[in-house]
Amino acid sequence: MPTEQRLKSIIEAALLAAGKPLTLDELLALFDVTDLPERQAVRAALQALAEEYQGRGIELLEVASGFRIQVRSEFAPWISRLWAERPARYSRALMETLALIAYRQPITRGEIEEVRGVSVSTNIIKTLLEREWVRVVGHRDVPGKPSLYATTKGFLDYFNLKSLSELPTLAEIRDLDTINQELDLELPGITAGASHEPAAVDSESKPPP
Amino acid sequence: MPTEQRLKSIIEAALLAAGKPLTLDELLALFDVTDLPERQAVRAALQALAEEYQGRGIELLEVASGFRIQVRSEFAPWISRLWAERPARYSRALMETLALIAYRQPITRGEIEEVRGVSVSTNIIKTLLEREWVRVVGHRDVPGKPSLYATTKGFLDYFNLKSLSELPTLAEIRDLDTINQELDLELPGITAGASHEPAAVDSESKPPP
Amino acid sequence: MEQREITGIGAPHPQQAEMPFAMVQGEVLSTMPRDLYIPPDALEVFLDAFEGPLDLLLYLIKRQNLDILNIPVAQITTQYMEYVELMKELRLELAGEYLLMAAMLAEIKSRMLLPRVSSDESDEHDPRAELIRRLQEYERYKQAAEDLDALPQQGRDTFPLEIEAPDRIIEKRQPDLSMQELLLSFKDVLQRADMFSNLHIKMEPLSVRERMSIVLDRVNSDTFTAFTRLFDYTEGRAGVVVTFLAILELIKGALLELVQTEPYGPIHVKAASSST
Repeated sequence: MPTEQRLKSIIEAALLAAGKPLTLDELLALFDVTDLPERQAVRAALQALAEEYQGRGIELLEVASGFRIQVRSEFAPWISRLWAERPARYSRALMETLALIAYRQPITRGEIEEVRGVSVSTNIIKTLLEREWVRVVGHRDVPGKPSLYATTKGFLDYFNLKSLSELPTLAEIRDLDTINQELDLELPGITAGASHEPAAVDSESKPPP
Repeated sequence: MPTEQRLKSIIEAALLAAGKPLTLDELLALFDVTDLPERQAVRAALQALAEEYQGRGIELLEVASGFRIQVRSEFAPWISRLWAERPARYSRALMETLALIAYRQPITRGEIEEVRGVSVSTNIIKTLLEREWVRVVGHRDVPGKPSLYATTKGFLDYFNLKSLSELPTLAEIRDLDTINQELDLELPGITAGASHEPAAVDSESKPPP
Repeated sequence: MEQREITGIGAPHPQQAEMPFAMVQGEVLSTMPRDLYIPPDALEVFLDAFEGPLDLLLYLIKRQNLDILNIPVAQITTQYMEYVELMKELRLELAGEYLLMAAMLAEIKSRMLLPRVSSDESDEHDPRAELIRRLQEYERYKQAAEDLDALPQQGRDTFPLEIEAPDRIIEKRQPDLSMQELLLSFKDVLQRADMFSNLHIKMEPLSVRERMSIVLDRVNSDTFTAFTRLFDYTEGRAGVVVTFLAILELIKGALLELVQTEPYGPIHVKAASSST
C-alpha cells in the first residue's frame, strides 16, 4: 500500500491531469492490485487535499460525476483574462474620424462628414465615446443642435501626449511622405518643429467621469 | 499590489487552468494595471510554488514557451492509467531524423540522408511537421532549393526543455590525427573477445510495428 | 551532461531480456543471431531492424567488440558481403544504399591489400578514414536519438494539467491604436479633401483648438459664466492669449454668446445653444 503522502500525490496528480471529474473507483483503478489502497484511505487523502487547498486558488470538491479540482470562483476575474479575446483593429473610418476630432475640435459629425466625403456611422462615434477618447463639449446652435466633439485627457494619455500641441502640425503631415520612418524614430515626442505651448495648459482639461 | 499569498494563488490557478505554458508577460497580463505586481514578485512566487511542489506529484518548470505545472515523470505509471491509449512511440528512423534536425539545424533532407546513409521517407518529415516539432526556416541556395529544417518551441516543450542548449551533449568525434595515430595498418585487426554477446543495442531499438 | 566520446564499443549494453527482438514463425528471437547464420525467414525482420548500411556495419563491429577506429576491413567486408548476397538470394528488394556500401568496402579492402610505398607513409591517406568518419558521425546521432528518446516526454513521462475555471468571463479587449496609424489615416483624409473640394482646411494652431474644447466644456447654456473666470493667470501671457484666441474663435463659430449689460461692466459668457 502506498504511503499516505504518496497516495495524496498520486490522487492530486490524477485529478489535475484527468481533465474531468474522477470517481472513487476510477481513482482506485490507478493502482496496481498488489498495491491497492483502502477505499477509506483514498477518501481520507481527498479530504486532506481539500483542506490543504484552503486559502489557495484552487479547490477540491465532489460533483455529480466524481471529484474535481477547479479554480475557485473568486479568482475568475484574473483567470478569465487568460482567454481574453485578442483585440480587434480599428477601422480606417474610425481612425480618420478620431484624427479629425483631434485636429478640428470642437467639431460636429456633419463637419466630419463634410471633410471625409462620406457619412460617419453612429457606431464609430459610440466606440470613441465609450473608449473615452472623445467627449461632447457642447452643441452647435444650428437646427438639430448637433453635438460638438472634442478629445479628452484620456486620449492624450493614451498617446503619451502632454497637450494637443505636441501633435505634428498640418503642414508637417502633408509634407511627410516618409511619415512612417520618422514617426518610428520620434514617437511619442513628435515635437520636432511643432510649436511649443505652455505645458501647464492641460492640467485642467479633465475628461468627464 | 496583491499580497504574496494571493499572488501565488492566482499564478497557480492560472497555470493549472491555462492548458499551456504561460510566459512571465502572460502572467502579468492577468492583473489589472492598477494592481500590477512587480516582475520580481511574480518570479519569486513561481519559485515559491516550485518549492512547495517538492515531494508532491506535480512540478513547476520552465520550458521554451513559458512556465508549466505538470505531473512528475515518476508518477507516470499511475497517471498513464487514466487513458486507455498508450502514448505514441516513435520509430528509430524518426528519432534519428529529429536528432539530426535538433543538433544540426538548419539542415536539409539531403544532409540528413548523408549522415544516416539512407533516404529519409517523406512520411517522417510530414509527421515531424504535423507534430509541429519541426518547421521549414528557409531554403538552401543550391539547385532544387531544398528546404532547411529547424526545431520549434513545441519540440522543446514536448521534451521538457527550455532551450536547445539543454539537449544532451553530443558525443565528440575523434579527429583524424588521433585516428591516424591509432590506426594500425597491419591487417587483420584485433579480434580479441570477438565472441561477445551480440550487443543489446539493436534489440532494444527495434522500430515499433 | 557529461562529455562522452565515441571510442570502440566496450562492454555490451545490458540486455533487455524480456524484449523479444523478433517473432519468426511463432518462435521468439530474443537476441540477435550469434553467428552469421540467420534463418532465411528472419532475414527480412533482421534487416528491418537496421537503419541502413552504416547501422548494419556498426552492429557487425559491435558484435565482435571491436574498436571502431581499428576496423579489420577484410573481415567486416566479408561478413557484410555475405549479408548482401543473402539478400540477393532471397530477392529482397535491396536498397541501393547497401550495395553502395558494399562497393565502398570492396574498394577499401583492395587498396589495403596493395603494397604500400614506405617512403611517404605518413602522407598516405588511410583508405579507412572516410568510412571511420562516417561511422562515427552516424553513431553520434544514433546515440543522440537514443538520448533524446530517453528525455522525459510530455504525454509519455510527464503530463499536462488542465482544470476547470468556473464562470469564464470573457473580457473584450480594446484594440490598440498607434499614433502612426492615426496620422497616416489623417494624411489620407487631407489628401482626399484637397482633391475633391475647394474646402481648404485651414486650421488654427492645435493649442487654440484644444483650448476651444476646454472653454466650451466650462461654459454652460443655462447660466452665465464670468468672462474673467475663463482665464488662468498662472499660465502666463501665452496661456492667456491662447484662451483669448479660443474664445474669439468660438464666438466666430457662433458657439459662445458674450453679454455685457452696461459699458465697462463685467462680461459674461454662455454657450450659444441656449437661445432656443
